[in-house]
Amino acid sequence: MKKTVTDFLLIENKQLNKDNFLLVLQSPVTVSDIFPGQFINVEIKGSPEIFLRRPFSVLDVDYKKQTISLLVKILGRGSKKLTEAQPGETINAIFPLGKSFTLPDNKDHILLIGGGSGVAPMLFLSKTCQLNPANVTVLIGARSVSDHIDISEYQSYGMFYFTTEDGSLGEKGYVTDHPVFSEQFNLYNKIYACGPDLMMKAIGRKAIDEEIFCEVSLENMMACGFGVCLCCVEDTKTGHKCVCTDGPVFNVNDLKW
Amino acid sequence: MKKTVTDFLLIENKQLNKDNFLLVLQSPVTVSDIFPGQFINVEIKGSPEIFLRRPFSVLDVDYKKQTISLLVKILGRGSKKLTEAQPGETINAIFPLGKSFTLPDNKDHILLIGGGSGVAPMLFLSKTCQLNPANVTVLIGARSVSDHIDISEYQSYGMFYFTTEDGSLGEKGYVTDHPVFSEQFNLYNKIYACGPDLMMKAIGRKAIDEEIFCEVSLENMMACGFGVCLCCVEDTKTGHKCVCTDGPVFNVNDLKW
Amino acid sequence: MVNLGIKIHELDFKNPVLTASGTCGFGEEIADFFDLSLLGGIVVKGTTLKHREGNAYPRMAETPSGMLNAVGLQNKGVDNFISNIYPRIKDLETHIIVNVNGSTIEDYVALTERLNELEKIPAIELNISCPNVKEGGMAFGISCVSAEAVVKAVRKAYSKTLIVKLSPNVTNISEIAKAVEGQGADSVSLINTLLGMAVNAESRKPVLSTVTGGLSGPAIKPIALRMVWQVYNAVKIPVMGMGGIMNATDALEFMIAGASAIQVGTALFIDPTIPVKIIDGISEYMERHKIQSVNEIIGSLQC
Amino acid sequence: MVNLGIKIHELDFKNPVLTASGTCGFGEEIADFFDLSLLGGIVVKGTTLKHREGNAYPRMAETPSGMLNAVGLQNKGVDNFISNIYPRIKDLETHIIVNVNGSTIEDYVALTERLNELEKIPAIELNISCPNVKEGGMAFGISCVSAEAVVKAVRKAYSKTLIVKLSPNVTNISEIAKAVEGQGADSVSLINTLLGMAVNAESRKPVLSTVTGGLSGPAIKPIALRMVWQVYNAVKIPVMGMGGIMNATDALEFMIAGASAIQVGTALFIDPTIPVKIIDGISEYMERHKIQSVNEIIGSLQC
Ligand SMILES: Cc1cc2nc3c(=O)[nH]c(=O)nc-3n(C[C@H](O)[C@H](O)[C@H](O)COP(=O)(O)OP(=O)(O)OC[C@H]3O[C@@H](n4cnc5c(N)ncnc54)[C@H](O)[C@@H]3O)c2cc1C
Ligand SMILES: Cc1cc2nc3c(=O)[nH]c(=O)nc-3n(C[C@H](O)[C@H](O)[C@H](O)COP(=O)(O)OP(=O)(O)OC[C@H]3O[C@@H](n4cnc5c(N)ncnc54)[C@H](O)[C@@H]3O)c2cc1C
Ligand SMILES: Cc1cc2nc3c(=O)[nH]c(=O)nc-3n(C[C@H](O)[C@H](O)[C@H](O)COP(=O)(O)O)c2cc1C
Ligand SMILES: Cc1cc2nc3c(=O)[nH]c(=O)nc-3n(C[C@H](O)[C@H](O)[C@H](O)COP(=O)(O)O)c2cc1C
Ligand code: FES
Ligand code: FES
Repeated sequence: MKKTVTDFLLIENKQLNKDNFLLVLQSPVTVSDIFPGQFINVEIKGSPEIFLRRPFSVLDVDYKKQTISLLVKILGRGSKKLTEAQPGETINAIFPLGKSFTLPDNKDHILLIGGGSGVAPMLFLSKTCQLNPANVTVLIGARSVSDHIDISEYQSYGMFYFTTEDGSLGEKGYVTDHPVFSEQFNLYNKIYACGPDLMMKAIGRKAIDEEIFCEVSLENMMACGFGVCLCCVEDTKTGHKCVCTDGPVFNVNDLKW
Repeated sequence: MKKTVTDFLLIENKQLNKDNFLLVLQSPVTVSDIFPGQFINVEIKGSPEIFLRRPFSVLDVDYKKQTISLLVKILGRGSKKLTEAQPGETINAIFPLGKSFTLPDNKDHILLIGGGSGVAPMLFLSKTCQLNPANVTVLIGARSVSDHIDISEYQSYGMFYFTTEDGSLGEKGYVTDHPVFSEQFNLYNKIYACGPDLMMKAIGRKAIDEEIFCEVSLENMMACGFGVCLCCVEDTKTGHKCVCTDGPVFNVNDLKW
Repeated sequence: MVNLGIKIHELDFKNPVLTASGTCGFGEEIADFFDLSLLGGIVVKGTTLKHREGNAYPRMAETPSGMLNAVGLQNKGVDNFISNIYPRIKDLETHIIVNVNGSTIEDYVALTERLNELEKIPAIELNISCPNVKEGGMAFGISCVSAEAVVKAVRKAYSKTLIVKLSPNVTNISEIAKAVEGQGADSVSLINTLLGMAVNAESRKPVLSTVTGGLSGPAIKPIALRMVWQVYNAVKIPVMGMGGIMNATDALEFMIAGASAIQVGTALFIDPTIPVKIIDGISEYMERHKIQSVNEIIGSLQC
Repeated sequence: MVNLGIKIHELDFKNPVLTASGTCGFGEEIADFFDLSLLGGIVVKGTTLKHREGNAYPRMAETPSGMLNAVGLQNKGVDNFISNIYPRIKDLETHIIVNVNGSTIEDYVALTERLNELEKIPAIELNISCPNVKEGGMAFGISCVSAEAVVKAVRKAYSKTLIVKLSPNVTNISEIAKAVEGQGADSVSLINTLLGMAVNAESRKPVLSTVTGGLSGPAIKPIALRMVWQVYNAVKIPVMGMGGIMNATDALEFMIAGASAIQVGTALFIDPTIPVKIIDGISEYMERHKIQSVNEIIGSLQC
């Protein structure tokens, strides 16, 4: 669909745990063709310190209800302010933005790895690709069980595994410490990841080494989100590419990792 | 009392008519000795366009309940935003600021003239001076009856007269068109005024001509409100004076009117 | 109906609202948001003779009411512009102006000569004020001598409307404006970004890969407005104003201070439809103030 | 306990947080809000040899994340300072620094000589950067030649700590800083306000009586930070940084970029207790980062 600047209506703002919120936005315009990895760029009002919009990955779309949901993790002033918005408020956003993940097909065995708010596009991907759940493995990392978000809604789309840094849920350590990653990596023919830089680099490098298809979604800082400012660039093998338009999803083979 | 930077609790925000709101602020510190003409300098959050505080005259003080009330008229972005505040919100203000009117005593016959939000210090004065109501005349000007605020709470402190530009309440025209002003001015030995510049100048000049004591409360634009920036100056016979500390109340004989 | 048309040198603009270089790509990137033919003009991305990768990431820092950028003129070079982009945008019904950059006078001239051949490019904006490149850029724009030299050389190579974009990082911008007017510039545009910096106190590192970058957005509006007014009073050629314009009121302030046209930059990142809102807002203002032609507003400051 | 003490030339400050000239009166005006002895120092209102009425009202315009002022050095002159104000503030347990202004070099010198006699004034801040006066002021601070001349003359007349306050309205602030260092300045403070302007679009008039005024507040922080960093790298004398500091993080950014001390200006209008919050915030930061002495922070930018 065409990019638009749209006034959404915030219809739900649910605190999932200490730092994570689920926001559901009702669209006044018809929402169509939104794919996992795409994002929307949200205006955050009410603070003189916030000048630019903030990009958020689409967590889910309900085409019937014409809603888009976001997973917002409090990191700084913008995300904090956004989570204080009340249902009934208008939230202006530019959408849809960015390129999506390459959707797998039913011959594929896929591994989705999400860390922090990077879980959002992974959950959306698990739901969108509609594969045999046995062929979909989702590995989710968090600091602690209290940072972990409830994924029961997505449970049926794949097999879920967890790591926490303190061992309070699933395997103790990082996602890269989990056997799914350390021992079974080459059982998959497509790897998808979104999360902190270090995590994505570790995954990407392993995928490159083992010559497995791997796409990651980057979160470079953006000014515009639609390809005009050239601020969000990632240094790729073919030069500086805009994360907002050439990405945020990149094949790790194209990156200088 | 000492000036402080205080977090008040907004306990009431009542829309009086289209543009006027009554705000009641609960003080966490003991409020004492606030006099008519004094003001508080309010921080207005939530808009990147509002950098400075906005001064508002004290409309009333309840020393028992430790509350201060303000009459806020929507004029621009700051006043607009302030009137959107919800009871329960914190409102930060610096107070008390400025010098008050010279209080009349019970030998005096006083005329109080208020225009627009300038009504606030006039009502507070009528209540504070506790004179024989027969000696207190209050003349209030507004654009139309719909801009006029209900003064019934103050009715017993004096005799009230009204003008409206469209004649929808009281005399048609400006306060200066009212017989109290045009015909009975010299029945009073003390005149007090607050309102638009032109109104105050007309009143002040007449008082100077007829050699009647007259004090006006000015509303020059302020940056600090407590005497450090020297932005709010009024050109007086003894040089530039700060409206925030030497005023806002001035005897018209000291002004270059 | 009010008349929004203005003239820069011999070039007629349907209205005084353009989008600023480096903030609107080649126009195409914002075509989803509104009909580009509504614009007075589009000043496309800074172009150089050769392909440039620009500076390393991070290139951006948010600041109070503004932002710093350190893009460093990333672009694919003039050949790519001529072969791939120009054919796609040349028939847009608005003026396409190319922002011209170089490290040496020879670069500027060589690039200009190429652009001079393009029928549907009626004007160039000579950028002698980019603060984000190591060589050339702002260095040309901060002294009268070097500004004169580059404008003189480019003027010989360019026969159409020559707009020179000035740097605000100078003691006396009027002098520079007069210097470039003296060498045949048809118009000056100002301001480019102010040199600024951001520090991350926790890591004790600069936020930008280049340490310093260019400040833009509403934060700089008062400085831009002052410079437009100073330059308007110093030169006879028309002035294009920019710097922090977010809405029609801002745009009108620049025109009242002396700008014949204005450019919208950073505001596009906040809302790419702002130029259209500005055009509508100017019309509304003119109707309210019973002003027939927008030209009556230009330089109408009473002081 | 962390050590907040810093040194400017031979003068020890209990902490690096001062209040800026023209924004804190003579200290007395803010004494209601906190104990002034908590401050590293107070730079009092700009003082001149003779009484000055300053500019006409309006003198102020609110701008995005900042404000313009056009006060024009309103003050009662040095005699009044010495007879009426000095006796009242001289025993405050913090350094009182007088901000010195003149229209001619002779004025600066005559004023300095008077201040040199005052035992409890350990330093002056020579303001060669006021943008709001018709004569002198910023004119001295925008060329090396005139900056050198005034500093040279004042240096002869003043035996204590001489801080020179620089104007940001220049092409190359490092050059000016080096020039005044060469004439014996003990420290430089920067930045003074940037020259800006505000227009009322409805009335088509300037907002300020003087048309242009000085821009201050968070809007200018990125520019101030860049200049402090440039000057720190150009001179050996200590730098006092200011421009838009609103909180401890801002203050730390300036110190990391090279400021030995910082001054809080416009922020006082928003909240006069900010200096105390900054002092506390710097301590908290040092504890968190296990930094013993605040001197370790100065110029610690890694780039
Ligand atoms: C394509 C994309 C998709 C995203 N999806 C999500 C999402 O689904 N959920 C979610 O919670 N967040 C997401 N983010 C991140 C989000 O946009 C904000 O960057 C984040 O919320 C921090 O903003 P803030 O205003 O709270 O932090 P700020 O106050 O601006 O900054 C706090 C700290 O974080 C750093 N920082 C800010 N933004 C970034 C960034 N993008 N990269 C690295 N460091 C940064 C700052 O330098 C600062 O140190 C996404 C970002 C991108 C680019
Ligand atoms: C001592 C004092 C007491 C005051 N008491 C009250 C009161 O009791 N009730 C009340 O409603 N208001 C009062 N005011 C006015 C109030 O402080 C604000 O100025 C007013 O609300 C406008 O602010 P704004 O942000 O809404 O307007 P802005 O958006 O800042 O400005 C809107 C327009 O009004 C003009 N303007 C703003 N402030 C002033 C001013 N002070 N003088 C002249 N023009 C101005 C601006 O130039 C602009 O054109 C008082 C002001 C002072 C100085
Ligand atoms: C991200 C970014 C990139 C820019 N690139 C260019 C450029 O290539 N050439 C140029 O002349 N100006 C460039 N500019 C400057 C703008 O065109 C404009 O002069 C400046 O940003 C001030 O206007 P604004 O505050 O409206 O953005 C750029 C500005 C930004 C923010
Ligand atoms: C209202 C006002 C008055 C000022 N007066 C003076 C002055 O008399 N002398 C001086 O050197 N600087 C003066 N300044 C400049 C400040 O000291 C400071 O350099 C500048 O405002 C930048 O810092 P800030 O952004 O923290 O305010 C004044 C600033 C303001 C806002
Ligand atoms: S954020 Fe502007 S180009 Fe990507
Ligand atoms: S408002 Fe600052 S001195 Fe009056």
